[in-house]
Amino acid sequence: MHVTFSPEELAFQEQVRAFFRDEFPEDMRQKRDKGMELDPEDQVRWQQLLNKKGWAGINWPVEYGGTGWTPVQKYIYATEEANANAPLVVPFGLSMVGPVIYTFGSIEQKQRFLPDILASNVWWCQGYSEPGSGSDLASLKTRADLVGDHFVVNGTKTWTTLGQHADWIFCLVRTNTDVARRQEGISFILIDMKSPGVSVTPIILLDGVHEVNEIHFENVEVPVENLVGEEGKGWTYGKVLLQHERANIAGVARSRYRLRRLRQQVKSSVRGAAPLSGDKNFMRRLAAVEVELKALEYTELRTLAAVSSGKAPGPESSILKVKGTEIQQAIDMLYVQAAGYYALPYVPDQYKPDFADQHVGEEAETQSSLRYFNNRKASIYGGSNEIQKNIIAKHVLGL
Amino acid sequence: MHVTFSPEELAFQEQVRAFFRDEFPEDMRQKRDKGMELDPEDQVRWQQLLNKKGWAGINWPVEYGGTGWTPVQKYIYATEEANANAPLVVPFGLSMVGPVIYTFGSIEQKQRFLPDILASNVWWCQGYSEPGSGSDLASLKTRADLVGDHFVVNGTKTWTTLGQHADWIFCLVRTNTDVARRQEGISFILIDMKSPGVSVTPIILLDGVHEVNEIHFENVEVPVENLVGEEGKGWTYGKVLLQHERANIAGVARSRYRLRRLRQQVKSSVRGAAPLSGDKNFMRRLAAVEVELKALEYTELRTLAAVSSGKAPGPESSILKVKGTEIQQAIDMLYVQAAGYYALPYVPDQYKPDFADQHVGEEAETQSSLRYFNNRKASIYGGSNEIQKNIIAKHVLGL
Amino acid sequence: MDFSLNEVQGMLADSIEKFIDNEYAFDTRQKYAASEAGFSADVWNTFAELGWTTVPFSEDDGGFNGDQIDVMVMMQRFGRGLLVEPYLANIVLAGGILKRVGSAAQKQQWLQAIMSGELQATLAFTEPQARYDIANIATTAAANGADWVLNGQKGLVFNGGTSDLIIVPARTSGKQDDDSGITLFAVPADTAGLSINAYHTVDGLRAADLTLSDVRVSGDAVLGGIDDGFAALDETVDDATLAICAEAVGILQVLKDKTVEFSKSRSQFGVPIGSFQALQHRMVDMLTVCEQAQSLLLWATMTVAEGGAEAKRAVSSIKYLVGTSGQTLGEEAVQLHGGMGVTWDLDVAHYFKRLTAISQLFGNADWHLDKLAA
Amino acid sequence: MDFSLNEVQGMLADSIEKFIDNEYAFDTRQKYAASEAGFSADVWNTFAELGWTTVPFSEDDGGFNGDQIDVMVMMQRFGRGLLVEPYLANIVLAGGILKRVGSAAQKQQWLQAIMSGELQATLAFTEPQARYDIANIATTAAANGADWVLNGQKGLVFNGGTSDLIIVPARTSGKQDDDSGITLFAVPADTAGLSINAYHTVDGLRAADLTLSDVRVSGDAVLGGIDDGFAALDETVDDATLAICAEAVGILQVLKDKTVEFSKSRSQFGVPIGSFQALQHRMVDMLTVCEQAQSLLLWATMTVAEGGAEAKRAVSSIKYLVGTSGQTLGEEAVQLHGGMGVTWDLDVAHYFKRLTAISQLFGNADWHLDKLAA
Repeated sequence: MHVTFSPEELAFQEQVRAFFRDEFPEDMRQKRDKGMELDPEDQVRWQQLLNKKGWAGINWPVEYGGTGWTPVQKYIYATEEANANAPLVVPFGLSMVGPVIYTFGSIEQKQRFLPDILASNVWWCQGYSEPGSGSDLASLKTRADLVGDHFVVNGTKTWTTLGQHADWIFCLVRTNTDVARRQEGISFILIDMKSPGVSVTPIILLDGVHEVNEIHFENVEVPVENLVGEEGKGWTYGKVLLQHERANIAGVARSRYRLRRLRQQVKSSVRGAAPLSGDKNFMRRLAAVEVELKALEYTELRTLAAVSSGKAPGPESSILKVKGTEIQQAIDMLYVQAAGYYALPYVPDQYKPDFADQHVGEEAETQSSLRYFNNRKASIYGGSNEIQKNIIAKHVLGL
Repeated sequence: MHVTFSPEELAFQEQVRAFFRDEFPEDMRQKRDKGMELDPEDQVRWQQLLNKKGWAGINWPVEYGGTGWTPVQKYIYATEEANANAPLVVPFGLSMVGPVIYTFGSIEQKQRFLPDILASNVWWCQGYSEPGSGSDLASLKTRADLVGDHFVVNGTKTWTTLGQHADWIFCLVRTNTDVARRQEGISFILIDMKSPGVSVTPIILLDGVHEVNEIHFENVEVPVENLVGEEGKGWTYGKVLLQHERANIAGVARSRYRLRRLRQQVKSSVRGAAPLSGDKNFMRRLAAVEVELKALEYTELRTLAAVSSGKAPGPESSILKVKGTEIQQAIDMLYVQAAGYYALPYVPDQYKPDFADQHVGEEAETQSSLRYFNNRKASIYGGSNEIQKNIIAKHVLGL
Repeated sequence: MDFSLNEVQGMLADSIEKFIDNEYAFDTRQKYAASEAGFSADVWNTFAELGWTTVPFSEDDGGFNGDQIDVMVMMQRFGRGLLVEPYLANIVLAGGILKRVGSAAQKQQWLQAIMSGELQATLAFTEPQARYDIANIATTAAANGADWVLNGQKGLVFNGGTSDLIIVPARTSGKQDDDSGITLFAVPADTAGLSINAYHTVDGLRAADLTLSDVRVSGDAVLGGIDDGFAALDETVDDATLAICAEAVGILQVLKDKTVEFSKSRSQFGVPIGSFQALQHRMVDMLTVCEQAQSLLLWATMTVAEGGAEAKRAVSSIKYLVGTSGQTLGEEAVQLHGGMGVTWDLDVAHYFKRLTAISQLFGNADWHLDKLAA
Repeated sequence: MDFSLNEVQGMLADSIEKFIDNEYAFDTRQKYAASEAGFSADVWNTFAELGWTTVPFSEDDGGFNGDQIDVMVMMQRFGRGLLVEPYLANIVLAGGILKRVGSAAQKQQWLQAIMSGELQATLAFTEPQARYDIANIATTAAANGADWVLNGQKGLVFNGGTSDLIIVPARTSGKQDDDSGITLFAVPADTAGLSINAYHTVDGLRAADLTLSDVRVSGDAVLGGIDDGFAALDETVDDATLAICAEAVGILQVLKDKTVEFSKSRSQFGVPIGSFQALQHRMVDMLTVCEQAQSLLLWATMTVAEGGAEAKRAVSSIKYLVGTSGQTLGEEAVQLHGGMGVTWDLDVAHYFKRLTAISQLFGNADWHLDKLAA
């Protein structure tokens, strides 16, 4: 039992650090440091750089182009990625549909889709939730009726993140309504967003940002070969995907980066008689979150160590999701508290290059409340924290 | 809308203050100030003094010997009682069986029992819970079978506080098992503890104190005139009683007294480089509880004001019970934290007159953890806080 | 001791509730918030016509002779309606200074115009470096003949972009955070050297940062005594703190009610989500917070109105509660609304944002708990 | 980076678990706790025979060459069994001082006897006025020829009533709370002038207050350098803090497991209480606390064992977590057991009491959070 890195791990860490130092594009770094959103083109360019290095499929099996890294290597990578303030790759292809395809897809599907996912040639989005279904996924109503050699899809998906940029969508759809349990008769299919009958309606979130969408399907024809795995087994595949999603959603390395940056920020804060780092109350709150995060860091490592490489994490990943999002939201609130009055100004464009008016506050300040508002979703999306607790109660505690 | 007392209220306050100053016996005052339990004889003597003054039946209607006080008068009384560190009167007669008898009992029962309750001539105890029934009171199994002119009672009651001193017990018993709902067929009866077949087994609580008991009934004969109200209506009467109990259980005035004493104590604490009152963290915790308590004080006053005199409080009293016990337990923990290491010594006899060994720590210190342990019951007894939340959800929120 | 509204308060409460029910639907609120000024001039005129703008001013000043309790009655209902009109800036803040230290002439010139709705006014109560300390004032005012010349910066001036008159506390002596040495100036918004950078705030309201570069005002602009402005500033900010706490309590009650209603209508797994015990217990906690906040608000407001020794503690107590369990209630309301709770289209998100803004104003929960711990 | 037990640790863990399962039922524990000494001399002899008393001592000293990780493995299991035997007093505290600064002769005389189980020893790590500051030492030691004369008071000396040897830190120079100027003395319990007031503690263990009145010891009693005892004292108390945190984590896991099991077997309203969603979610929170505490314990112990720069932060982090969410878990375990949870007869209450005691030892959560906030 030891906490330090081995020489091999230290060498790997050096390699990862060098990569981020040398290969992460300077223009993106500047945008990120100002807290600006990256354009979709930036996201694609960055993933292509990662793919060139062979580091796009971090959790993928080697045979499909994955890295084959150990849990500790993945931990090191995530840490350095966060420390470089590099963006998370868009997860819908790499972390969601990819694992479903390489686990349950046909050889043809693997050949057709996996390389494009790794190379970010195709932008994927997710069609799970529906208006009215919420956390009760199995109540989904979108239908895919088999007509000859294609499905005809009708229905609406919602909360589809970044769907406005997507080329393809993976969906859970109902292919059979004559079933004993609602979880049966659901299939996992892949739909080209350019298909006639697909339309996208934006949903504006409480911070004023267009991030999620409703996707409408009106008699959309989908070739039968876009069905992944067996008809009616979509629920099972979807659960595997959600466990992957949950394990990634904790965001430990990001939270650590954000806490460290906050510690820096409050040392030089100009608000108040002394820097906020002299405010014992604030620093105690910060330290308390640091303790929880350190514990979660090791909980995640223990979970990863217990999971053999490539295998999907089990229901324990729900603990990571719940605690990870609680910590993220606690950090959001710390930033708001650090900002004080300057959490209030709403000037979303002021860090865009063409902004001509006067700036208000520091960027970490005026973005703090928007981030806090936006990230309330973290405990709702990806299976709400209440659903996660139900899962843990049932599958871990046996209640 | 005003917060100050009227001249009449101020005069009443002066009268109450004078009473506690002049009439609360000095020997009891000394015991209380050392944190010692009063003997049953002390309790009886004190209630008899109250009764002599006409102040035993604070919540009773005037016609049965009650005070007829306004909510504000009751508030003033409770405040002065707590400030004098006088004991709460034992509630089982005055606050529990008394209201049931004067509300639902026959004229004969009122004449027979009420004066003795006011005068503390009879020590009452409560037979509600049973082993296995817990918060699910309606599952009670103690039977009372009508045989001629008496019931034959068989079964076991538990968590009977101070039952070891009791002359009489009031019980919920099952008089009819052939019912559609479990809440039916339950009756409210009064049992003389000296009846053949009644036996008492002590239950020791986690702090080592004998406070509660199991009461066993083996073919106990109870005259039919000891049935209160209608046969089979006991559940309804019992609920009324529980609402009385809950409204009293918040203990706002006691908590305020304890917080004020703690503020005094930490000013002169000898532990640490400076008095604990200079420890901002501790004082912040204390202040946070004070805020909650001040809010509860006014929540209680608002509740009392909304309830006409003598009427039983409604389901809102559950809020008082939940929050009141949470605050009590938070105060318990503050005392433990103030005591530090001296919360640990367990020398329960050291403030008894005949204790000959060396003392350890200050009394507020060494009693702090015992009180904390003992008072964990506050959120369990009297209908657990979980049950209270169920009641509020159903009857206040309509869920 | 009595917690009931008197007859006049009851009528005031009714008329505001009726106004909101009939004329201030959420969509209307959003339209006003998005307008150029950020509020409705028509609504403000209605406020003036109904006399709501005169409530906390004495009869001698032409007011309604109300106190903090009357303002509480109003603000709690403004919170329920999520009103965007500048009652805080005009009536509580600018009006609060003028009624305390304005001369007869100054009241005649400005307070009358505020009450009639002709003049928009506000108070520059903080500076960028001050955090929550209202005495931390680096803006200077130097005597120059009969005039004063002001230099410095002010932050987060509510409705600063639409105000005709801005009351500016400036340092005329003492160290940067001394209570003494602060003087209050009434500065017309069009005074040369005063630049106003107006912006939206996250709660749908408006504010501005000010830069004062050799802003010259006459001696008539001085409100109250030279070096002696702190007491009026402090009392006015305490009143404003109580007022936004009342607004917050109104918001809490709406959020609780909407969440309970939503939980009855929203089905998941074939049953209303309100039937899930874990959510029921959390909604009970929300109710408890509402009851506790309502109670503490009454106590705090009455205590300040009656000028008791505990007035300062009272203000800090309610602000602390709003900023802690109140903020948590807001988070719970959003959480229990699920995905809907984080969308722009649902009113819940906007109540939550206003609540969050209030939590940061006039000292956050930590700031006030520190005062209570002293 | 590796969190698995090595082979030797695995065997150690197994043998302790087997011992508890076979020989340390709760009733047995209660019997030992109620006995004259407050623990079982037989069990202690078994500890010595199995070599458990030698774990954290070097091979040169005749020990097992273990480190803090090995002690963690043991203490976590002692926590699960709620053992009352004086491992903390003898091995971690007294042994911790002796192994760090004892001379060869002193180790030969005392450490050997501790390891063999012949000698009971402890450390007087605090004084009545000190609260949690181990450097706050008012007990004085004055040189008198070749001897030293000690005067003062010590509080809460674990197992002080049954110890043959008590290590007493005393001030030989400096101010009352200086780190420097502290000297460590090995004082036999039967030394003239030393009076020992032994008492029970609320967690079923034993402690004592000491009064030293002209207690005279020879120069051979000095452990380490004159004025130079703080470092050994501080490191030893850090080790002890980690050790009781490991014990606490064992307790947390037992409380969580027992609560989950109880909720499956206890019926109310015709169904197991574990089927109520509100309770389910609270038990999930308990599980989460256990996982977080286990993780942080591993990190903290490994960090101290490897002597990293973060060692002090590590100790404070785990002690803080145990004292906050750990204590809350204990309260929840009692609450969910209902009336049974507050009775003397059920083991849950006794686990909870020990957890509560641990929360107060070596600095409570506030104390340690302050260190982390610095």
